[in-house]
Parts: sequence; C-alpha cells; structure tokens
Amino acid sequence: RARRPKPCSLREVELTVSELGLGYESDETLLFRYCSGKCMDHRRNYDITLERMRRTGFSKKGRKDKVSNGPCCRPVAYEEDMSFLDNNSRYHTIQEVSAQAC
Amino acid sequence: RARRPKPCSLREVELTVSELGLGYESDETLLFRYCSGKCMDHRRNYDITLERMRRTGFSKKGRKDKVSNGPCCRPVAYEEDMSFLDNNSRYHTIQEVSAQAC
Amino acid sequence: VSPQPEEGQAKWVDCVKATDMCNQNPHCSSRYRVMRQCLVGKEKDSMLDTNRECRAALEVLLLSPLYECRCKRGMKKELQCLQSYWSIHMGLTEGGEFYETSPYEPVAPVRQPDKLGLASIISGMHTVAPSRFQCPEADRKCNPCLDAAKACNLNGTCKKQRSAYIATCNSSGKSGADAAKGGDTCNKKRCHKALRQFLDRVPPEYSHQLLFCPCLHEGCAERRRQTIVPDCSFKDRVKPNCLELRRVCRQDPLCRSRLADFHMNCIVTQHTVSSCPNDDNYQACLASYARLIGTDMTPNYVDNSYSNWTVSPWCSCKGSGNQEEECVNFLQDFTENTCLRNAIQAFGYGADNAQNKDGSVPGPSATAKPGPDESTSTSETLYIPNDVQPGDEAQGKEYGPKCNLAKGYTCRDESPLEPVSGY
Amino acid sequence: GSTGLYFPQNEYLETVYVGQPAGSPVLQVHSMPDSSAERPHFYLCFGAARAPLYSHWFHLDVSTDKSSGAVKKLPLSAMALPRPTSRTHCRNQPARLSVIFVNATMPSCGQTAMQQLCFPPRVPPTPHIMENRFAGPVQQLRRLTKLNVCPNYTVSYSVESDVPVPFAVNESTMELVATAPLDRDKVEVYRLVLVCTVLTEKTVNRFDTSLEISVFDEDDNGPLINGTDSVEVTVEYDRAEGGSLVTLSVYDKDTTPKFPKEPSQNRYVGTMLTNDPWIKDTFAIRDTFKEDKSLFSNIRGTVFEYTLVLKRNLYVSENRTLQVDYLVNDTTYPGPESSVVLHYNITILPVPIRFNNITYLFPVTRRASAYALVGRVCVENCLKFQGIDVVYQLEMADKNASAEAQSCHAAVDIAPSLRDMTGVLYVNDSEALRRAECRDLQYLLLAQEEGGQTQVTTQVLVTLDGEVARAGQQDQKPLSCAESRQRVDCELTRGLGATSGRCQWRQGTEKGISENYSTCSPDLRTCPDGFCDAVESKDMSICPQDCTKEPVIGGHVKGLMFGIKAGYGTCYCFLKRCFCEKDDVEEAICDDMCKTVIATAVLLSFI
Repeated sequence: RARRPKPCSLREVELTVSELGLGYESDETLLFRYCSGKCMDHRRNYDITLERMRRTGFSKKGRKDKVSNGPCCRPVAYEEDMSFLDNNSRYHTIQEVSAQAC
Repeated sequence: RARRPKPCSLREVELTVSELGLGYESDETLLFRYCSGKCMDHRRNYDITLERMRRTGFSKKGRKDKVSNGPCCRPVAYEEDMSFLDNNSRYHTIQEVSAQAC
Repeated sequence: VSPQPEEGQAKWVDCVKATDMCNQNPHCSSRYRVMRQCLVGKEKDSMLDTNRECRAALEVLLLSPLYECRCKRGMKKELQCLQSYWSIHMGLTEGGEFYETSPYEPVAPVRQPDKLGLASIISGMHTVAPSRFQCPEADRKCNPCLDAAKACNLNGTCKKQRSAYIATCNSSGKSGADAAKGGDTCNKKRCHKALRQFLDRVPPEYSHQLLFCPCLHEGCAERRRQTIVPDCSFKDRVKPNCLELRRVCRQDPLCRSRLADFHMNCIVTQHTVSSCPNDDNYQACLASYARLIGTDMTPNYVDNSYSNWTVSPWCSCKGSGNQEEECVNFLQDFTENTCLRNAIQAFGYGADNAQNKDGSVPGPSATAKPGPDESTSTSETLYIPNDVQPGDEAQGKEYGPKCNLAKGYTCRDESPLEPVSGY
Repeated sequence: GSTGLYFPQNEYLETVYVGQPAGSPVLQVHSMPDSSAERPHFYLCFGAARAPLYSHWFHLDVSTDKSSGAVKKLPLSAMALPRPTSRTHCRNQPARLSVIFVNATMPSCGQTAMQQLCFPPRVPPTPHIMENRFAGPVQQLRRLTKLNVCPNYTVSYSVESDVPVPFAVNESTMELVATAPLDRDKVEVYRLVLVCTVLTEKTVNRFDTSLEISVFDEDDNGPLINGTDSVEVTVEYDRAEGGSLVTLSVYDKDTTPKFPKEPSQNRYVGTMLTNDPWIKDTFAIRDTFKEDKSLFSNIRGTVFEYTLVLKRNLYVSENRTLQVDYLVNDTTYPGPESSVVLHYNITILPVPIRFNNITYLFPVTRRASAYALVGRVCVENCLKFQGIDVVYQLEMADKNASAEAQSCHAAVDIAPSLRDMTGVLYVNDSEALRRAECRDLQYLLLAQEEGGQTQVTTQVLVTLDGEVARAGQQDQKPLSCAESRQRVDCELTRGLGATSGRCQWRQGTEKGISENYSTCSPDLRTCPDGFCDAVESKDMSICPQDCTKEPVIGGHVKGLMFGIKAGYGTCYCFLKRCFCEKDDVEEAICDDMCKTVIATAVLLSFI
C-alpha cells in the first residue's frame, strides 16, 4: 500500500536531561514532546505560488531568495517550566523545551 | 567575512496572474508578497533539543520522524481577497495568495 | 435673507448646516416642520396649492438658507445633505421636470486650454491629469484597460477596493460557503454599495482609467465593459421602461441627485458652441457619469465594440405609450450624448489630438440632439449680440437646399412665378 | 376619458432683444380643445416657488395666447383652463416657455438671415395631437418677434408631404392646422416638410424644415381574439405547484404604457368566472403584456398573455375534467365589447404508482465499501414526475428471518434521490457483505406517494460476488479516495463509497482549469459529476469534489451550490480543504512524446 504522508501531530520520546543536549548533566528522565509529519491540509494559494516560484519563477525574476516550501510542522504552544536535580545536586528549571500542541 | 543570513522579512515581486501557477489565465499584473530569510532570533530550547535529536537521537530511539529544523520564515497574516478578470472575461476572487506579515 | 452666492463666489452653504441654521431659528424650524407634513401626503401638489399653511411655510423657507443650500460631492454626510435638499426642493418642482437642478455645488468652468481637468475642480471633483495611455495606433495588441487594471492592482487602496466590489458582485467567485448561501444570483444592492465605495474611496485617476480606457480591439473593449461586473450591477432579467427606471431613481435621494448632476454636467440644453456645459468641462461630466454607477440608473457600455461604442442604462422605450418621445429623449441623453462621448474620448486619446477644429471629436457618429442650429438653420448663437454672424451665409449653414435665386423665380421646377411687382 | 384641453407642443423657445416695444408679440401657444364649444383661458403660471421678478415683463393674453417682453433666459410656464381663474399655481400639465433674452437691440433686416424670419432657433420638441380629437390650429408658424423686422418682405408657409396628410396652413393666421381628427392606430407619426417662402422686392427665397407630428393614443380599441379563445390542456405527470400549463393571448391595437405602474390607459383586468372553491384553490391565471408592432402593420399595439398555472401540487389520484372561464376586461375602453372570455378545458389524468411487474436484480462485489452505489429503482414513469413525491422503503422479504439473516440484510439500504423520483440503493454495512453466511439478499421494495394511501411492492435481489473474508481478517477502515494525489496511491486505496472497494483514478488531459480535472474517486459514474447526490451527502469524505462547501485552494471554478466544477491539474481533498494544483510529479516526468524524442536522440548519437 502506498505510504501516505503522516499528518503533522504531537509525538513523544523518553529522554534523560543529558540527552536534551542543552549541556546539563542529569540522569533524570523526562518526556520530550515534538511535532512531526506533513501539513498537507494547511497549504494555501500562497504555498502553491511560492512552490512554483521556487522551482521556476525566482531565477527568471533574478531572485535567489531562500523560502520555506509549504507550511512547517511546528509547535503552536510549549510546556512551561521543567525542573530537575543535576548530577551535582543542584536544581535547574528550563523553559519551552517540550511542545504542547502542533 | 561570512555572509550573515538575511532576517525573515516580507519581499515582493510583480507577477501576472498566470505566473502565479494556480491555473488561471490572465494577463493582469499584481504584487506577490512572500516571506524569506532566516528566523535566528526565534529559536528556543525545543529547537536545540530537536536539532540534536535529528542529528543523532532519533535513529538511536528507532524513529524516522521527519521534523522541521528550527522555526520557519512563514507568513503570520495574508492579504484577503484578490480579484481579477481572466482572459475569457470571467471574474475570479482568490484568497490568501499574498503574505501581509511574516 | 438667505446668503445669496454672488456671481463667481464659490462658497455655498451645505444643506446639513442650512438645516441646522433653520432648526435654530424658531420661525424657520416651525415652517420647516409644516412643510415636511405638506409633502408627505399623496395629494402633495394640491396641498401646496390650496393649503394656506403650506404656502405660508413655503414662503418663509424660500427666504431661508435651505433654499439656496447645496451639497459637496463625496462630503461626509452626503446622503443626509441630499435628503435635506430634496425635502424642500421636492415641493418646488412639479416633479415632472425633465431636467432637475443638481443639489451638488455647481462646477466652475475650466480655464483654457486645460480642457482635461489639469486644474482641480472647485466642487470637490479634484483630478490629476490622467496618465496618457501609451497606445501607438499601430499596436493592435495594446490594452490600456489591462494597464489600468495593473495600475490599480499595484496600488494598495485601489487593489483592496477593487477586489472588494468584484468579490461582492461576482458571487460565484466567493468561497463555497457564501456562494452556497447566496446561490448563484448576486445581491445587486450589496454590489451597488461596493461599487459606490470603490468610486468614492479610490482616486479618479485609477477609477476613471478603468472606466474610460480607450480600446483598439474587442478584448480590451470587453474588459472595459466588464469593469463594473455588469451581470450583477447592470443587467436584470427584464428591461424596464426608462421612464419607470427614472421614477424609481427619483424616489431615492442619492440616485435622484446623481442623475440631476449627470444632466447638469453632461447635457447642453441652451445652444452653445462647446459640447459640454461649463465651457467643456469634460472632467466634471466624466465624474458625474461615474457617480451614477452603483445607483438604480447604473450606466454601462452596451457591447464590446471598440470603435462605435454606446453607453446606456439598463432600460428600453418599449411600452412608453404616449410618452415615447420623452422616453427616447431621456435614453438619448446617454446613448447619443455628444458631451459625454467627447469627454470619454478626450480622456482616452488626450485632449490635444482629440478636439477637431469644429469642436467635435473624431470617432464614431457623434450626433447632437436634432436641432436646427446644426442641421437646418443658421446657428443663432444666443449670447452673441447680433442675431446672425456676418458671413454665416457663406458657410452654407442654411436650411435645406440653398435657394436664393434672384429675379423673382421660385426654386421649384414647376412654372416660374410671375415676376412680383413691388408691394 | 377625454383629456380636455392640452398643449400639442409643451415646450416653446423664442429670442427677444433689448428695446423691443411693450406689447410686441413674442410667441403664441396653442391648446387643442375637445369640442368647438370649448374656450381655453391662457395664464402665465408659476410652480410652488414665488413668481420670479421678471414675470412682470411678460403678459399672456388670456384669449389670444400671445405673450410679450423679456430679460435673459427666463423659464416661464403657461396653462390653459376651460374656465377663468385667479390662482396662478400651475396645473393641468402646463407648457414651458423658454424665452432667451439677448442683451442687445434687435438686428436690423439686413443683419437678419432670411430663414430667421421663417423658423425659430431650435426645433421645438415634436408636437403631439391626441387621436379622435377635434381638429384645429396646432402651431403658429410665423416668428412673431420678427414680424416687423423686414416690413416689405412677404413670408408665407405651405406644407408638403409624400403622402396625403390631414394638415394645412391657414393662410391668414399662418397657423399649422389639423384638418381632421386623427387615428393613431393607423398613423402614429406624420413627417411633413414645412416650406417657407420669403418674397422680397427682387427675389423669391424658399426654406424648408422637416416637422414630425406624433399622434397620441387613446383607448379606442377593445380586446381582440386572433384565432381561438379556448384551449384544451391535459395534466398528467407534471402536477407541480407553479407549473405553467397553457397560454392564451388577447390583442389590443392600443398601446399599454408600462409607466406609470397604474396605467390610465388600456388597463386590463381579468376575473376567473368560477366559484368552485376547488378550482379557485387549484388554478390561477398569470397575466403579462408586451408591446408589439409586427401584428399591427408596424403600429405599436399590445399583446396580453394569460397563462393557466397550478397553485398547488395535485395528488396522483386526482382524476377530473373541468373548464375554467376567464373574463378579460379593458376597463378604460368606453366602447361596446370591452371584454372577452377565455376558456381553458382541463383534463386531469390520474397517475398510477406501480412497478410494471419487474423484479430488480443487483450484483454487488463483497469488497464494496460502505456507501458504494448498488443501483436505482423507479416506479413507472417516475423520471417524468414533477410535483409527485414518491417514498421508497426496503424491507426483508422473509418477515420471520433469523437475527443472523437480518444482520446480513443490513448490508443494503435505500435513500430518495435528490435529483428525481428514483430510489438509490447503497451499501449500508460493508462488513456484512464479507461474511460467509451472508449470501444472496432478498428484499421487498415498497413505494407509495407521500401522503397517499396506496402502497405497491416488488422484489429486489442482491447477489454477492467475490471471495469471503478469511476468519480473523481485519477489515481495513476505508479512507476518502479524494485524499490521493496520484494514480498509484489512489488505486491502492480502499475508498469510502468504492463499488469495487478500490478507488478509481481519473486522468485529466486538458492544460488549464478544466471540468475534466485529474482526481481520485470512489465511483467515476457519480463522482465527480457536479452534483452532491443523496448518498454522497451522507458523508463529506465520500465525494468532497462534489460536496465541499469550504474554500478551495488553487485554480478552480466552484460548482453551482457546492463542490468543484472545474479544477487545475489534480484536485485532492482533506477533511477541511480541497486543493487543485499541477502535481509536480506530473510535470517532472516526461510524457510519452518526450520519451520517444530522447530515445531517438540517444540512438542517433550511437549511430
């Protein structure tokens, strides 16, 4: 069966704080939520035109602008604070790490 | 000096309706406004983590999700109706073609 | 005594102020109330004739500022001003006038050679010289109406307003949900309102280009005809009688005023050399024609012919009964109006090469309303002291076959007249 | 009704000069009477405004209708009344006198062109004469203000015309005179040539101008029937409210003004001559009129059309014959025979609701998805029905079937078509189709007129083809075919409403926005066909191409009520929105022509 692109939605994965890659060293585990998938049904006339300009139009008009192709699957809201005790027994609170809605 | 990426902003170019690539045949010319450039100043902890997961993390977790790398330069508002007369003397009104703000 | 505008002085009291002034004066305001009562009833005419109170009220109001007040085109409270004007002037005219006095401030004659309105027109119809259409005669593909659409699309206000009226008038163009509600028939009233807003808010140099762009081929002429989305704003299932359309128009203060203004600025009643009133003020005529768009009397090009075009409201003279001549005359004020035709052509082709020596403009058959001065009798130029221009005979502007035989012979072929002895 | 005194010419124009002596005549107005006994009394009159200052410069001789003296352009009005009056308020349709004042002395004889002595500066509007009226003077031809300018010239007038006309010139008064009452229904406009001859000491000069005189109409003709005043009509399948059944016409030589709304002339009133309440509740006559010249030898006349219409739907059982008589009366025609009666002979036939002994057999594949079309059923002549509502029902043939059998029979259901009076059978429970125990399904189809009593039935047999689902095989949830953008994906998708279970791809061929756009559909017979039918409207995912109300992105033309009438490239839809765009895959891949070109080029390069 042809793989139909998954629509943009909230996914989650378990990570330790160290695996966040923010530089904190802590073995505490947390749930990292992120947005992934295609935003097919949010495209607009703008996106069709932009896509066509990207493929043909811009060069003809002497432009080399970098433009995003179509709507991005991005968070529209983030979970507020996330606190943890690092491996040196010090508390930290970080903001806007995990997505809340896409 | 490495060329600093242009910030995400509104650009415009004159196009005929036919050049919009929507399928309408009309010689009327209009102003197509689009968003282009980098959104460096909108990155969050989420983006840092996501970028790291994209590069390494996901494969380790057995995931092949496609995710967008960082905030996209996208319109936050669109110009309402855009009407024109096509080459068969029929009027059309199309919505959300040109960006109004990025 | 009402502030009479002396000759040339442009200061008119607008009717909203005049009404306020009258209302502040107990003497005037009471009469004004009585007058409005007199005009409400069906037997309006007899009331003004027989009812003493009505006549007295009228006498007072004729001396009040209300009698000489006028309205500014595009002023803020335009409709209220017009309503005040007609509330008194409706009583003065029999209602059967063919041409009614325009409630708008008179237009000043245009100083030579500025026929095309390089000067701003005092009464609010300001114009900037329309950009000349670069349309070399040879270039058949040239489409000034398309250029006008481009100019509009590249101007924020014009583009917004144009999209607004097109979207309103072209209901099938609207998004599914709205079209489903409105079905496919458009809402003519809303379309007219959107058109009026377009013409009020967009500077004439954009709107007039869309309306009066000159065409050299049918594609261009069809685009020009489509400018006002005629399927919704102009056409209707049935064509009414023009006098019926005029009656309906005169029941609405806005339409009535703009029709009177069109007649005032585009019809030459007395005999004058120029083809437009106010010394050929073409711009005033174009503006008052354009302001009819969006009323019941909306005019439009009747087809997509580019050389022999005609403009007309959506009506015919079928079913006129004994008033056929009046109906035909009313319709010809649109379809065979020399001033309007000259003004539209001058706008398109530029005033300099548009005006021929004798004042008429090249192009399709421009026939003035039949009058002896052109066709059959010497032009008796009214304002020239001498009834006859010396040398008129020479120009042969005479009645029918010139016949000025000497020696007592009649022109007819039959037997010559016996020479007439002296009286 | 007689209009009494009226001005044949309601606009006059003349020029006056400084120094013209008081009492010198300016112009003469004429009012045409109804009878020789009628004496018009002429007065200058003024609208509701106060009399203008210059009005004292003028005097209108009450009996000789000449006025004199003036300043600048002075609009004045004159009225003609059958009796003397002191009130100066204008009434009885006054005439407009436009007197132009030239701020100089009267030009001498030498300075005056001869035709100025003959004709006024501007042709006044066409004079008009009411038909059937008393003949008499219509217009003063002389220019009164020029009478004494050239005393030793003699000015005379005559009338010329290609055909005999009832007009002449009164030699003494120089007035144009109508010599006989006129008949508009024969001649509407007279085209004369007025010839003016100026005799001087040495020369004879002739000038002419054309003059049109229009004849006003009066209601002097009654209604005429051209052909038949009665007609037969049969009402059978078309019994819908508002339907036009048949039209009869009445003719009148007179004109009928559309303006004003309540015409004072030729006002026709119609009355249905029946007091049978049933007829009054069921039938009405709609009347319209239009002006016509072709039927009245190119003279304007009127054609009145009377159309018999139904005021309500008729039951199928209605069966009767009746006659409707309609009186048409020309209320403003004073003469005899001012009315005619029209006769509509109506036969209403009953319409049987029956299945003409037919048993329906519909094969269905077991892989069909929910909402797949099974077939259409139709009582006899149902496609001709207008205004007849038929209700269909599907029941199990075997009333005491087992629960299991009943659940099998839930596989198919019926819905009334939105377009005509057929019934549409569709798959209601696709899971039942796949069960082994569900084999051929036998139904009883019932049909009856909505609100009617009699019910008819017939048999419907649905045969299930294709293999049965294996035990434990989970049925994949069918998706919306419209979501697929490409053929491959489309034809692999189990789609809602797909008769074969799989979606079908339609490849568009035209370039721009076209009705034949590429799309993926559950059943190309009904989707997209520009009509959101009874089954499609049950679920938006079945055929959004026909049913979407949401804005469509990309080049398209909307359907009449919903859906996409035409689209650009490929149209595909998600729950919320539809898109029509050139699919980049289509553009990128070379089509066959391009492949052959490349292959040939490669071959040549080898050679």
